Amino acid sequence: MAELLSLEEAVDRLVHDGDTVALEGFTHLIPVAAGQEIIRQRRRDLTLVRMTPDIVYDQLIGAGCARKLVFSWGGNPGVGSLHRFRDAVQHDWPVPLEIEEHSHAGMANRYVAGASGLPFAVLRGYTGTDLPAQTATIKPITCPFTGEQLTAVPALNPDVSIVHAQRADRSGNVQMWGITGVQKEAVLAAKRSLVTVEEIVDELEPRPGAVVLPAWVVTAVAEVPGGAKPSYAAGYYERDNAAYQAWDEVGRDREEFTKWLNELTGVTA
Amino acid sequence: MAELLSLEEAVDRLVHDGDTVALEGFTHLIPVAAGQEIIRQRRRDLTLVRMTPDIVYDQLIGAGCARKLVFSWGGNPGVGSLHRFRDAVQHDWPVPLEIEEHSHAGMANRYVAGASGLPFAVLRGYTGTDLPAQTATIKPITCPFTGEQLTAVPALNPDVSIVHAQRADRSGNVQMWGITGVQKEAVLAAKRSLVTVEEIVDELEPRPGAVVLPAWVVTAVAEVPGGAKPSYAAGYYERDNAAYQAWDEVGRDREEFTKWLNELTGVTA
Amino acid sequence: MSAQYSADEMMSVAAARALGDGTSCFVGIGLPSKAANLARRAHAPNLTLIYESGCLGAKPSRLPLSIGDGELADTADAVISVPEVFNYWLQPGRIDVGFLGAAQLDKFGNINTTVIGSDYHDPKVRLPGAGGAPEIAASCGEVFIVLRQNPRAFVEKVDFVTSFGHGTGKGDRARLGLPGRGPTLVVTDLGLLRPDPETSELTLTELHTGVDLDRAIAATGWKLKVSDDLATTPAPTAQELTLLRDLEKASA
Amino acid sequence: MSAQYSADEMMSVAAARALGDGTSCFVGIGLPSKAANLARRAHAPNLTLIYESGCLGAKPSRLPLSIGDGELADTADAVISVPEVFNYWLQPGRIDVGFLGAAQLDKFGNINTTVIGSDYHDPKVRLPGAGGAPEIAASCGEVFIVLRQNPRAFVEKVDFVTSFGHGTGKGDRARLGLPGRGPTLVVTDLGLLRPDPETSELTLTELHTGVDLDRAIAATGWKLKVSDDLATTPAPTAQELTLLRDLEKASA
Repeated sequence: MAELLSLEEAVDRLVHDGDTVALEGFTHLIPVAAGQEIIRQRRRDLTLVRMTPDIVYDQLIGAGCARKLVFSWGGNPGVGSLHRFRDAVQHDWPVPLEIEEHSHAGMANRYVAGASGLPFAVLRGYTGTDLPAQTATIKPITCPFTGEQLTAVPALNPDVSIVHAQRADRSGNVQMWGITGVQKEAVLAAKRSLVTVEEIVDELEPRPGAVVLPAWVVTAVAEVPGGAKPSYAAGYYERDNAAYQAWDEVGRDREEFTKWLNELTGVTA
Repeated sequence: MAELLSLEEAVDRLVHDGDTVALEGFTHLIPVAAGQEIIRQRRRDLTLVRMTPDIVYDQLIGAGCARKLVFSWGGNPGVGSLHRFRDAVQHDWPVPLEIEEHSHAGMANRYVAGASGLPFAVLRGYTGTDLPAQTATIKPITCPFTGEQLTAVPALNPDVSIVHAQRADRSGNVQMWGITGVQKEAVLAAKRSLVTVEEIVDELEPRPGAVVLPAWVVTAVAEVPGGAKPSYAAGYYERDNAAYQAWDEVGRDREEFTKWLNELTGVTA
Repeated sequence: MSAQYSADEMMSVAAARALGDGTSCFVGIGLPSKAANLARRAHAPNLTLIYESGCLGAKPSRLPLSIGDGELADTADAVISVPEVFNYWLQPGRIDVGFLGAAQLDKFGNINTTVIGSDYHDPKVRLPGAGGAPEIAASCGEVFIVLRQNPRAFVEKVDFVTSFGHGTGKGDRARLGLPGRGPTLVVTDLGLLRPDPETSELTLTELHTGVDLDRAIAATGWKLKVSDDLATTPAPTAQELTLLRDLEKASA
Repeated sequence: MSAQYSADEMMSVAAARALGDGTSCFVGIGLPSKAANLARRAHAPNLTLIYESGCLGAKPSRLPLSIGDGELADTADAVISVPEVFNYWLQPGRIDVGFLGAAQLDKFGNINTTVIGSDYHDPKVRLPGAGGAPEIAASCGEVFIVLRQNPRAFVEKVDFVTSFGHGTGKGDRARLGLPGRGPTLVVTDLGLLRPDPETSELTLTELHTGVDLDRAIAATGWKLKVSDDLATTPAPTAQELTLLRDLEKASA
C-alpha cells in the first residue's frame, strides 16, 4: 500500500546515491518538482533513465547528479538543445556522462519487458542504423517459428520510478489522464515508485481516458500541486512555454546555470 | 475506412470457407449474432480461434462449420461443459475437430504479437505442463542477454476477426467499454474485421474506460442491436443467465441440437 | 455455535479463512470466487480481488456469474485488457495468492483441467482446458486449491498436467525456475491438505469438525498421509454462515 | 497569385501538398507537424494525424508546441500509451506516411539526428538522438522528409545513420527486410528531391518558383543530380498562404 509522504521525505527514503532512476513523462505530467528535490538532496552517481530527457534532466545532469543517461531523445521540446546535456557529453562538465542510447520504440519496449517480468522484449527496430554498434543493449534474435531475424532489447527495471499524476485518493490509488506515455510501465517496472500528484482527493471519480495505478503497486504518493510545471497537467494548468524558452538561456551558460542551481539549492555564492 | 453494412452482407463479404476466424469477447460483448449468421450462411472448414469458446462456438462446431479450434478454455461459463465441442472432439460429430490448445496467457500474447506485426511473442508460460507436448505452437526461446529460457508462441493473424461493441459513429469509428478482453488485439491482428454494434450514433461521447477503434482499422461495421445476447452489453442489457443454462439441455443432445439448428437456419425437418 | 451447515458451506468458509487481509488474490470462477468474496466480507476487507477478465480490485456486491461479470467491472479499481492482466500483473509475480479449482488433482498438487483418460487425442472426457491456470499456478506467490474430495478427483497422478504443482516432489519447481511457491493449501469438503515440508506430498493437516478420518482416506485416490498433529477445523461461526448465505441469496 | 511569401512558407506548402487526403501520417514535431496540419486544413480534411505521444487522429486547432501537447490529446479519436503507438500502430505498417525532419541527410536519404562528427564518443555536436524516427523510417509505407537545404545539412554521407533511408543505394532496404518504401520525397526551401528509380539517389525533380538551379546545386553537399524533366513547384496559392498564416497566428 502506498504511503502518503512529503516530497522531501519521499525522495530521502526512496532515492539513493548510485540508484537507477526513471522520471517519466511524455511532455505532459513531467515530475519536475521531484527531479529538483533530487538535486536539492544532492544525490550522486545516478543512472538516469528516460525516453525524452528534457529540461529537468538537463538540470539534474548540470547539477552533477548523474553518471549515466539511458534515453532515446534528449532535447528541449519545441525549443532546441539541452545545453547541460551537451556540455556533459562533449566536455565532461561537471562530471563525465556515460550514455546508453536507444530509439523510442526500443525504450518503450524495454519498459514493457520490465513491467512484464520478462528479461527482454522483441521488436522490429534499429535495422540498418548505427545505433547497435554503439549500444550493447541491442541484439539480434531469431523467431523460433519463422526463422526471421528481429531485435531484442533488455528489460528496464529502475530502482525507483517517479511520475506525476493528477490525483490520488487517501489510500494511495493514483489516477492520471490525457497523454500518459510510459508512466504505467515505468512504475510497474521499478522496484520502488513515487507518484507526485496535483491533489489528494476523497474519491477518484472515473474519467474518460484515465489510467489508474492501484495503491498496492505504488510505494509512495506525495501531494505536490504544480509539481509538473513548467510542463502541463491536463485539467489543472497549461504548459508554460516561456519557461522552456527561458531555460535555453540559462542552460546555455555554465555561469548562468550555476546561479540558477545555487538559487534552487539555497546556496549563497 | 469502415463500411457500414448489414450483418448478412458483412458476413457474406468477409467470411469465406476455409478462413481462420476469431470471434472474440470475454464473457462480455460476445458477437453471438455474427456467429449465428455464419451458421446460417453455412460456412465450412473454418479454423475458429478464441480464448474462451462458449455457446456460440458450441453452435458453430455443432453445425459443422469448423475443422479446427484454437483456444485456451472451452466451456459454458458458470454452467458447465460445451457438449457439441466434446462430441466433436470425442466422437467426430458432425465432423472431426482438430484442436490447438493454449493457455490464456499464451493466447493473449499470440494476439498481441499479431496486432504488433511480430511473428512471435515471449512469455513465462506452460512451464512443467503437458501442453507443449501436444501443441506444436509452443517453443522455448533463450534471452540473448541473460541466457534465461522462456517460452515463445507464434502470432495469431486471423483472416477475419469479429467483435461486438456498444457503439460506432457514421464514419465507422467504434467505441466499447467495460470488460474489453482481447478485442482490440483481435481486430488489429486480423487481415479483415467486422464489428457488430448495439447502435450507430452521430457522435461518440467519451466515456470512462472506453476503447476506441478508429474506422481506418475496421473493415465493416454492422448495426445489430442485441447482437451479443445472451451475453451482456454494459449499458444496454444484462446477461441472460437462463439462456446459458437452457443451452446445456439443447447442446447435450444431438437431436435437440439439430432441432435448434433447423430452427435457426429455417430448415423444416 | 451449533448451527446446521453443509459440507460445501464448511469448505467455502475454510477456504475463505485462508485468505489474509491486505493480500491480493487471483480468483478463479466457482468455488474460489465464492470463498474470496466471503473472505472480503468476513475478515479481509482489504483483500484485493483480481479476475482474469481484467478487473483489478473488484468489489462485487453479489457473486459474479462468470469471471467477466459486469458487476466486476463496475466495482473494480481498474479494468484493463486481458493481455495486460497476464503480462503486467500476473507474470511479474505481483499477486500473492492464486485461487484455483480443479477437475483432477494429484498428490503433488498438479492440476488437470484438460482431459480425463490417457490419450489426449481420444479422451474419455474432454474438459474445458487450461484458461489462466498454468500461469496462475506458476507465478502467484502461492496457490490455494479448492475442490470436493473424492477418489476420482484426488488421484495418484493426474492424466494431464494442465497446471504444475510440485511435479514429482520437492525441488521440481526450483529446478524449473518457477517463481511462486506453488500449492500450499488444498481445501476440500472434508478437510485441509498441505504439502509435506520434506516431500511436498499433499498431507491431511486438518479435518473439518465432525468429519471422520476414514472418510477422508476413502475419498482420496492415493494412500493419504496424515499429519502427526492433525487439527480440527472449527465449524463455521454463525456470522460466517450468515455472510455466506447472504452472499448466495444476493446472487440467486 | 503574385502574393509575397517566404521560402519557408513555400516549403511548408509544398510539404503539405504531398499528403493525400484519406491517408494516415505519423507526424514529427516542427516542420512536419506544420505541413501536416496545413494539409488537413487545405486539401486533406480526412488526413489522419498520428503523434508518437499516443494521439491517434488528432485534429488540433493550433500548431502543437510539442508532440505531447494537450491540444493533441483533447482532439484525438483515441489516446493510447506510448508502447501501444509503436507496437500496435507503427510497427505493423498501418501508417501510410512517416513525416520526418533531420539534422543531416545524405544522398541516399539516410537521416542523422544523433551526432555531428566522426567520433560518437567525442562528437563535435551532440544532437537530440533518435526518438521515434528509426522505426518510423523503417515501418511507414513511405517517408517524407522536410528540411532546409544547405551544404552542412545535405551531405554526401551522414556522420551517423540514425534512421535508415536507402542505405548505400537501391536494394538495401529489401536486403534488410525493411517493410516500408523508405524516403520517397524530400521537401526543402528550394525544391523537391526524389530517389532516382534506378539508383535511389536523391535527385532534384522540382524547383520552387523563382529558385535558381545553381542555388540548389550550391546548397547541396554532394554533386546533385537533376531530373531530365525538372518541374517547377507552383507558388503557394492565396488560400494556402492564408491558411498557413492563420495556423501560425493561432499558435503564436
